Amino acid sequence: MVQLLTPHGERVHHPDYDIEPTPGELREMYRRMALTRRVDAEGVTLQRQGELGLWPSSLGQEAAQVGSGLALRADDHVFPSYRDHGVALARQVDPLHIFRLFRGVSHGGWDPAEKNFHLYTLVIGSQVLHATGYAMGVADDDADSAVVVYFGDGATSQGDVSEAFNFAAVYDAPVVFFCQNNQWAISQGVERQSKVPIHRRAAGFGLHGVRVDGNDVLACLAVTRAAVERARQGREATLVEAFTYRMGAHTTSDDPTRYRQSAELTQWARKDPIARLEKYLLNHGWADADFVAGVGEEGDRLAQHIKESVRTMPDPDLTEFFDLTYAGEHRQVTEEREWFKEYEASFVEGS
Amino acid sequence: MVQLLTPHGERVHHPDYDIEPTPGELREMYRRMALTRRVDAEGVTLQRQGELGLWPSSLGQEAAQVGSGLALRADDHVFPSYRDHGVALARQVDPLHIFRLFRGVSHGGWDPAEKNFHLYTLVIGSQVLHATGYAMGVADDDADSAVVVYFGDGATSQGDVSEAFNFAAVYDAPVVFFCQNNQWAISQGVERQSKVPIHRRAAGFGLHGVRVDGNDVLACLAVTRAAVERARQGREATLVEAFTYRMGAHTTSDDPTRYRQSAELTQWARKDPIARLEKYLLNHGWADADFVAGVGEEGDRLAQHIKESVRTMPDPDLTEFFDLTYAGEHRQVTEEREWFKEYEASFVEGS
Amino acid sequence: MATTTLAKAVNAALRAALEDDPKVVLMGEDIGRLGGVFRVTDGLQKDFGDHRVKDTPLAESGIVGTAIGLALRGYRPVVEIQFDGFVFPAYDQIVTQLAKMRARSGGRIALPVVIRIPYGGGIGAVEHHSESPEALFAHVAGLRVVSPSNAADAYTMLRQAVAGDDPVIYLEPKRRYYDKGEVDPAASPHPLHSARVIRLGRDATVLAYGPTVRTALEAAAVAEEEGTSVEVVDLRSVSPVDFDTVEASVRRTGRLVVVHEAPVFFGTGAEIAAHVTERCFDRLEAPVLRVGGFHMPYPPARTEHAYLPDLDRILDAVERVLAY
Amino acid sequence: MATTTLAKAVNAALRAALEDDPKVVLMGEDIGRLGGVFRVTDGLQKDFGDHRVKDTPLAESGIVGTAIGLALRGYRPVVEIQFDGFVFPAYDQIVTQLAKMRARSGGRIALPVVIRIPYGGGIGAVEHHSESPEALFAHVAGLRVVSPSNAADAYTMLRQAVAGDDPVIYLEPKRRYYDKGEVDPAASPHPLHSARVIRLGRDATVLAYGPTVRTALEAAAVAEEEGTSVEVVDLRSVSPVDFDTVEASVRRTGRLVVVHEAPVFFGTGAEIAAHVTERCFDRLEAPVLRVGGFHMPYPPARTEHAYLPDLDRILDAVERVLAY
Ligand SMILES: Cc1ncc(C[n+]2csc(CCOP(=O)(O)OP(=O)(O)O)c2C)c(N)n1
Ligand SMILES: Cc1ncc(C[n+]2csc(CCOP(=O)(O)OP(=O)(O)O)c2C)c(N)n1
Ligand SMILES: [Mg+2]
Ligand SMILES: [Mg+2]
Repeated sequence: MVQLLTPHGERVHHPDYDIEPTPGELREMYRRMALTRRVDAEGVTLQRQGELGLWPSSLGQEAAQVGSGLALRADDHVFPSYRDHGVALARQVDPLHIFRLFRGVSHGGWDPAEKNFHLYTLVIGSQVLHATGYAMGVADDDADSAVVVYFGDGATSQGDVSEAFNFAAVYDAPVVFFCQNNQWAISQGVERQSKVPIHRRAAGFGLHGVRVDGNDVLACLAVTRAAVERARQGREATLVEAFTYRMGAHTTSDDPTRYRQSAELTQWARKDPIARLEKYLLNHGWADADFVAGVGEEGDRLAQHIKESVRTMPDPDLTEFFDLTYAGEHRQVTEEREWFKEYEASFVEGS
Repeated sequence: MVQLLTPHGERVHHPDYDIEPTPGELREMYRRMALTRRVDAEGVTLQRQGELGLWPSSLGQEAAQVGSGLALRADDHVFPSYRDHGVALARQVDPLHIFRLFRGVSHGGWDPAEKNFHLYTLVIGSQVLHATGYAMGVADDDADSAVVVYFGDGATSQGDVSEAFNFAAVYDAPVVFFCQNNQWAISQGVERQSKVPIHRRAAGFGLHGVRVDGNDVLACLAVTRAAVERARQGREATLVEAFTYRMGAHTTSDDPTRYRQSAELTQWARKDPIARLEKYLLNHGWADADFVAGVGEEGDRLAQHIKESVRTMPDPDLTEFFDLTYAGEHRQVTEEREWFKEYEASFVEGS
Repeated sequence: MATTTLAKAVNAALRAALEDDPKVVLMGEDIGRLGGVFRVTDGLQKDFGDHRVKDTPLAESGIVGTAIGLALRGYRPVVEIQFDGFVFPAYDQIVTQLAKMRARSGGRIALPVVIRIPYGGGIGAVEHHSESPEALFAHVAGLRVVSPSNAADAYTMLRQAVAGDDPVIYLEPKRRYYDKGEVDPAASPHPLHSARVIRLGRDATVLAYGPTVRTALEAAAVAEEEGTSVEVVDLRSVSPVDFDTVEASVRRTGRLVVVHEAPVFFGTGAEIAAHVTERCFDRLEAPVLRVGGFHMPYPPARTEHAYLPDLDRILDAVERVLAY
Repeated sequence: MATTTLAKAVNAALRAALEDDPKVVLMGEDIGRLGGVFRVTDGLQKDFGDHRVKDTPLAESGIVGTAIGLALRGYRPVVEIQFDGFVFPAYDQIVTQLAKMRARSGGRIALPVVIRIPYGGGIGAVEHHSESPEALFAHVAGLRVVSPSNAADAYTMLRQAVAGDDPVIYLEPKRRYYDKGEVDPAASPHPLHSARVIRLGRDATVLAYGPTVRTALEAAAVAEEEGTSVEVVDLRSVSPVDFDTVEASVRRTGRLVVVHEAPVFFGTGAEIAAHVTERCFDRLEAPVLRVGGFHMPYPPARTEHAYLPDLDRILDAVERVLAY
């Protein structure tokens, strides 16, 4: 397992994956992780307050998401799953998009092209094939962008994910398969998804496979950067297994006390990704209490903005949705839309 | 690649997979392979004569099929694909069943329980999950049978096959995944299905993986026997890649001259599975020309029997099929069946 | 068992099936310690062990494919698909294998596999968690497709589905999971394939199943206040359809409205309307009207109240068949 | 181009699309050197290279899933599924992703993916090679579902499907692959979604699409000899359905018979019958009758002549609507 920063905030070295970020870069990593955590907490709160239908928490996975997200260029393309708020923040995607989805006012109507950040995908594993196809297109274009796709340990059981591994290998597609093994797929421990460590699956398909400490933002950055370079230059695909932990419930609908022990949480809390970077920064004098407090305040402001925006998000009218299904005209849609409009209007008249 | 008998009919040894069949056993292997080849040739002929709709030839794969088939006990269960005539003959399944299927009078209506030989499956890869589930049931029953499932190199690309590998590993199912890598999936060479040798896929799922010379009946027997024992005793699953070659067309509908070179065939013809066992038997005096001729005559008699039976197979009446769909009554079926009977009768009356 | 929720009735039926027949096994994602995301299998793994109540890898094709294998071995698997929108990875195994294997074998093989799917909308969920795929199964020969609308049916229909020798798609109306009703395990059940007239009426028949049955009953009650006598039929089984019961009702009332959550286009209502019209052409005072979902992906939660057929939409259709 | 077969018309349309738009790519099993099992893509890989005509691994979900990715990258993939019965491993990608992604994105993303499927029976094939899955796609919003019945339509409809920005399930009637017809690439085409009256008649309308159109025309010719004037409508598009054209015909003739190979139960005929009856209730002299496959898995080849709707079955239905 590749590690560059221990849980105690000590820097260790690795023969293949060493990087030396500047203090400024390190602070930026810290900032994005802290903002991710704050935004995520706001998601949980807003759901509890009834403002959101659901919230899948990214708590504990900030290093994996931000570290890998920061390894990318603007022209690289990201295919997220549904818990990848940290990747979104690393890509500077407006978090409100994500809140719209979980509030139930859209299914994720942001423009993927804007930040090269595709829509969240809820059917486990589907996006892994889309990313692979996209990467095949990148290769056909002779472009040197890379594609990174995010999915969980549970997703590795889906046939689609294996098919994607195989297509990527067979077509030499420049894709990085970034698996956040957070040890759980709802209530199922990872041993229910794979008998052997997940990164080992790579070799059987002809991919590179590597396991990285998913709570170590430096290692996640380094390993993803290497994988992205391999994709870019060698047209070789990599499976990264980021070994991390889902500190929260699966989603706000879940009750993890039914299936896991608090001891496990305590143990993983000691490996917290933000705390360890904070220690590292403070120990080296690359950041001080003011900096930490400043990031905290920025997070609070962002959370406040989100809260206010979410609370005032207007409910959409169903009428808008009739015309989103097809690019061209579809007679049944037209007929139903017209009927619906008249039907709705009849209430207004009647009232 | 495990090999016990070279293309020249010389016996070689292998540290892990050595077996010493008696001359009688060797002759029986030869016999089943030769009968398989003869029956298969009859299939091709009958199709050309318009007696069958289609025939997928097993030519060249006799060692893989007969060797693995003979490794099993009567209570072991086989899930074949659609080209596994040699496995059927090794299990003493009546070949007429297979001819009924390819004549188009049934979809394969034999009783799987009779010889523990499941129906042929045409949707690539589906049966690999069925076999795995069956093996899970064997384990739940605390029985010590094993399950062997057959599929091709092309099938390994299907998500279902990867899912089956994973279920087998996770549930410790006593199953042997027997992949006949015959180098082709219709017109696609195996490099289109996998960037790396197929047996390597095993390790990534936590299975044993082994490549065997699929044209060497001894090696196929030995490797399958070991895999079956591992399943039986250790509840561990194995992926066997039998490296062989499809000497014929994909099916009688196919024209392989469009996509492969005759040089390849010439090269593989030198590795013929039957010729090498014949040499081995003759060289050691364990069989003589009379024996070989006798087997040839037996094959001709069997082929003759098949030809006559096939030609006189009555066409079924559609009426029979209405009641095969459900075990219980289904109102739409009843209604349609009654309508159809009346409708058919109206012609008889009217004529 | 007296009064209980629909979800608990399903749990009771599973428990009773596990007790009565050692060959019954449950399979699905998170059905063990968690008891399923709706707690429908709560307590069953604890009491029957993890061989009889199998938590599975996250792979629906794998679940159904191995369930078929277990059925071939003599087991009676009851599979849980976590949400309606997640059944499609298993669609190939269901359509090409589960549905066809009996016919393929010349009627020799029985495949007693039940696939339980919490389905339908109205719970404020995200995408893929509110769909109604029944028509996509009913068109496929070899499957039975049923949906209870209340706790008592949930219990008896699941017992019947598990006991039968055919594959059954068992659709659980998730927004009715907490509706309560009387369940009497000893009551002699109606046949699994039968529809039931659950409210008598003279002027028009409203046919519904699963989650829309309650809405149909509410609409009938409102209609009564307004002087219209509406008969309500709970279809219960989508494949087969018990046309005897449906036609008898239509012959009495002369008017039919079919209600379901699934999109109208190519939906269950189409088959009902086509068949009933063929059989009752001269008795129909008005064309059969269909009330259902629109031809669009199920929309975001905050619009679903407008998407789902509600009391007003049903009453509107009843008015239209009456005014015809 | 003059007279050519339906299969060659498809080939010509693919060639023209590849020539006209560098973003068009073909994907599928064996479509390259082999030219597909029906030789429909013959010669295209040779002329356009293996990046534009991609032989794929044997994995339908992978093919459609990566085609979606290619479409997101700006390509216009045209996917070949080898046979109707093998589309189901891709069903999840088609239904939950391809069909829904545009709506999911708020209408931002276009997914111009065409999925070509040789479909239907009558060629004496083994299991899974003779199916008609159109209803299973038409019920799903976000897809267009079309099927040409002749060479000219095969050409123009495929060009339109590839040029459009919506996903299209393009169903090729495989038993008509070798039927010949005039193809004029320069002719101004009818809209992709339009039905066409291809034979005028007075007494009854027979509606068909894909492989059954020729049978319907043959039936109409025989009926004429017997003194019955049958109008024939080629539906061409199953989603959307061009009800304007269908209803106009029914208003003229007062009687409708719908013919398709797919099972009748929950099939296309149900939607047509339900909708037409709703719109033309007072003009119908008889209930709409449906002629199609039975509710059973497609049977073995030596019984398919009895399974498939043929001239006699159509004439029988025409007689019944006339005698009503
Ligand atoms: C095809 C499919 N099946 C089931 C589900 C329900 N489901 C949502 S999340 C989840 C667990 C996913 O686990 P993992 O892949 O490890 O990702 P994580 O939630 O841990 O980030 C399940 C079963 C789904 N969304 N899609
Ligand atoms: C799901 C599915 N897709 C496509 C096909 C069509 N098809 C039949 S055989 C075949 C090739 C199979 O190759 P392989 O698995 O190597 O087996 P082999 O024919 O070589 O024995 C294909 C593509 C099919 N039967 N099922
Ligand atoms: Mg996880
Ligand atoms: Mg092969």
